[in-house]
Amino acid sequence: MTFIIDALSWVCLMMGCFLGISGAVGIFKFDEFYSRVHAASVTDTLCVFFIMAGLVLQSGFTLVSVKLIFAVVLLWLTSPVASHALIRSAYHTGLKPKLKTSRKESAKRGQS
Amino acid sequence: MISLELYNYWVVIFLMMAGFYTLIVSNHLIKKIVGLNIFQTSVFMLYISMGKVAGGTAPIAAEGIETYSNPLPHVLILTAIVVGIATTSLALALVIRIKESYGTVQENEILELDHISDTGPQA
Amino acid sequence: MISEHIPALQVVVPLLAAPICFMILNNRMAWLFATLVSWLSFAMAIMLVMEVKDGTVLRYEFGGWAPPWGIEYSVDILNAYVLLIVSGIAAVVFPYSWKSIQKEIPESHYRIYFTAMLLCLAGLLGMTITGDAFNLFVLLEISSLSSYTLISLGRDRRALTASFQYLIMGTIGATFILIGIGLLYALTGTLNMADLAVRIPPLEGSRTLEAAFAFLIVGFGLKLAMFPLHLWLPNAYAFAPSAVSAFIGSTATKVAIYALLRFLFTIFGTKFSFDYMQVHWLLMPLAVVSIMFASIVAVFQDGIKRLLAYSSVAQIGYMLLGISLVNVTGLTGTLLHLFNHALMKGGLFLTLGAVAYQIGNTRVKSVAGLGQAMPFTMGAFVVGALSLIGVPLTVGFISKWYLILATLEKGYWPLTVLILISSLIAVVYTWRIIETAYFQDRPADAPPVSEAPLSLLIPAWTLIAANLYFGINSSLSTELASSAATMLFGGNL
Amino acid sequence: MSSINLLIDIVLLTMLVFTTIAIVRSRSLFAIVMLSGIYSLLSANIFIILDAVDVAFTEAAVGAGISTVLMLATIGITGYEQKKRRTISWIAPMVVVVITGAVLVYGTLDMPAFTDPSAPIHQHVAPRYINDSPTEVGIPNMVTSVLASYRGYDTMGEVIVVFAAMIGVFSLIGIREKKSEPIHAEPPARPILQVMAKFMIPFIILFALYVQFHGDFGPGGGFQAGVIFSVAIILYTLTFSQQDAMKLVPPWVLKRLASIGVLIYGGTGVVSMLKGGNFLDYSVLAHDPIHGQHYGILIIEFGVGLTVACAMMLIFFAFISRGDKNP
Repeated sequence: MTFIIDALSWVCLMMGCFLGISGAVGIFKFDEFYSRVHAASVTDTLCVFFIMAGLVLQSGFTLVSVKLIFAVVLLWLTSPVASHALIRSAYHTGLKPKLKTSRKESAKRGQS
Repeated sequence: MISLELYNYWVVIFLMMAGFYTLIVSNHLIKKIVGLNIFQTSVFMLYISMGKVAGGTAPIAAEGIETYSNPLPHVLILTAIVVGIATTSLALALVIRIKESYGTVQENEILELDHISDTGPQA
Repeated sequence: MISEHIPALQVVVPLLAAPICFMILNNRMAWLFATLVSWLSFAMAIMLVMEVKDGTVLRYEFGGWAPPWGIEYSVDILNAYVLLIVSGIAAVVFPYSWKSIQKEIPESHYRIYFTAMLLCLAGLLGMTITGDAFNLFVLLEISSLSSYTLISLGRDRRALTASFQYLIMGTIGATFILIGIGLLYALTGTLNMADLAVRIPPLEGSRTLEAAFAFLIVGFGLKLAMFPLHLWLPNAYAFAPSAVSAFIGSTATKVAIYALLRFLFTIFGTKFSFDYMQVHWLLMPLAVVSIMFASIVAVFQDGIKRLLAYSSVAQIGYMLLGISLVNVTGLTGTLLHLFNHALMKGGLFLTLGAVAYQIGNTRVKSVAGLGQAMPFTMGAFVVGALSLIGVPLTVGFISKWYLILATLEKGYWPLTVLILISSLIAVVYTWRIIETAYFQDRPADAPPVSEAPLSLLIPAWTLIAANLYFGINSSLSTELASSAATMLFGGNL
Repeated sequence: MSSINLLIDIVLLTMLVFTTIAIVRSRSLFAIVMLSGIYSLLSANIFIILDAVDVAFTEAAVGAGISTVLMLATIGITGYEQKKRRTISWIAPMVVVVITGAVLVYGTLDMPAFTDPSAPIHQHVAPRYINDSPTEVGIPNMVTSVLASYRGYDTMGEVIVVFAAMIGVFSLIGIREKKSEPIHAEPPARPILQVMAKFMIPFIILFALYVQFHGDFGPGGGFQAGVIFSVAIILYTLTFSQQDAMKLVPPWVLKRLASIGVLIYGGTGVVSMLKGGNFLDYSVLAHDPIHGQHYGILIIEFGVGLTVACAMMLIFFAFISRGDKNP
């Protein structure tokens, strides 16, 4: 039983770490502000969930788990809103997203 | 006798000196304040490093725990952090006033303006 | 019952009076309240001096926890003496403030002014009285933060930059002190000063102790404006409101010197500080340079307040010189100069405040003809200037006399000459002002001036009269200073 | 220190070093301010690794929270970019810094090894706090008992420092009350933020209360609670408007309350003095010394929380009200 729980929690933790790291890679890879925020904020939510889930499995049915679940719920609410606020203020200060369209698409548009 | 046993202190000292350097060399008043913050925070880390005991836990009494880290540095640093934010907020308020009356927050420009008023009429 | 609590009340009363003062809506009431508190703390300081005069040491344990676990106040003859200076100056400056700030500070800021003054007073008193190294840091920050506020209240915009510069340098100093205290704590496991004094001597030779010593010296050096670290002082004193210059100029650096003395003599001990670290060979050249340099710079100043500020740097040099001679006479000279310099600079800044009240500024040129127009104010200034020079029958003479005796005792006659030369320079820079005031006519186009109001003159003359009184009858200050000096050198009273 | 902790410690220290270097080299003020917030958060993590949970809590709330907010408000007024300056000599500062650092490193050479339990720092005063405070003061969190009782006077000084800073900020940039109608009649709507803020604020306040009254048992106490409480109001101000927030908590009330908080702390000391103990000796407050300590700590922590919360809000209002004037 403990082995299964341990294994599950490790899988969760690994998933969380993967998502977190991929978000970080995204921040570095993308060349433009909005894509970067997108990469970070999308992965962030699930990353938090997986890591917290792994930790909840580790700590079992205790007060600590309750606190962790609270943290997850609050983070789920706040972190997308934080990203929203970030992008919103960037947009209002005049940073325009780069809307590059590929040649194929523009060709299509030209035909129609 | 020089060993890696003291690595934590040395890294903290490096951070401290980086903050101190920023504080002295910066021309921009806000960057000076940031340097000051880094300097102070590193001093806090020095204190907390001194309070750590191998195998200890946070100094909150609980069943079955024998070793605790030293609580006194924690108390001192709590106080020092508060002093730090107090100083920072006062410094920032001063910066705002300086900006309003000089129109700049670059130290060299302020000094030039002061020099002009030193030679001109004095209030 | 109340008397046993006096060491605590000495600081707690002004400390708690500050928020009360901030809540009082009426400006005049706030002023009366603050003045009352300052007189009360002066009275308590006198009581403390009376109690410790014979060498007893009063101890007060906060929270009922015995030191070194709890925080302790300990009052001996040295800090009672400094308490007397600080609260005495406060008791004169507070009543003076009301009239003086009316032309220098917007009315909306009166309450803030008195609150900050009370905080500054409490912080300085606390730094002096405390027997706990970390508590000293906390109270140092209280006094520093409130003095940054007070300096920034000056009318000129340069008050802001002066305050900012003071804030940066003062915080560096405080952080250095924090590092030094931390290293001491790491070495000994205690923060109580008396306990530190017991535990440090066996550690002689420890590099950590040497580093702690260096950081504390530099930290306090910044706070007391030791020569190359004095850059914050001239502008801070020059652009602060007059009453603030008088208060901070005559107390803040004194308390920092007291703290330095406490660390050098009591905590590290004379053996470590002077025999092992040889700190007097650092202090002496710095003292000499600061006396000469600051005196000469003072000669070329346009503003009288800035002139006096540079003169303060020079006077701090005298105090350091007294320490660096490492004998009882020299230290007595230092301690006397703490007292005497507070009296003369306090008096001079207060008279300048009266000048600023009447003519709006304090440039050397602007005082032309004031000798006739404001005879009492300028008369006070002349007496204060004489005291600054060190003319017999004033307090300045007494402390310089002790310093000269100490240099002769040691056989350092070049230092004797130096003191005499710098006194001559003091004649030069004060003469410029006196000459302008008495022997030049007021420009024809200048508006007529009259004598300053009594509420400014009485406090100013109180300090000036004290200059004369303690210059003629110096037994009280000399007695206290020499027994404090003997105590610091570990002798019996 | 266990090896995993060691590893985390080293990783965090490395990140700190990189952050610091980035701060030293960066020109953009916005980046510098954000990096200094990151620096604070990282150092809070270090504090956790080194067992200082209370300190970590405070550093995260203050260093990364309040101080970053205040700095952002300031650079909003002063401008985001540093101008190119004439080359100032960096040699003299570098020499000063290197000498200072060398003295410190020299000083550490004789220090006992990091985490050595036999170091003198752990021998003299600290054992009593660790062994006896749970019975003498009667609360498990030793940091709280040292902070509030053994060294309660220092903490009173700390509250006064906050009060002094509030006085200073107030004197310098006071709060500008806008009597006329705001120039932008209708601020751009921010429905998502406002709904979320309305939802979050009760939780934040609840958390502040928890931290306030649970400080005896876990990390936390009046200072942290005060900061968190003020964060709730700061959030409200940022998502709605300053006028709304100042209608909710008018500055004149905050001013009184901040003073009252200090007086509650000092008053506790005075009461214990009147009851025959020394200043801040809580043992005399009740028949049983332990109960007395409990009451005393509860009351003074409340005073701390009150002053800190009000002072932080006032300071924030002052900064924000300046910002609106010159956009």
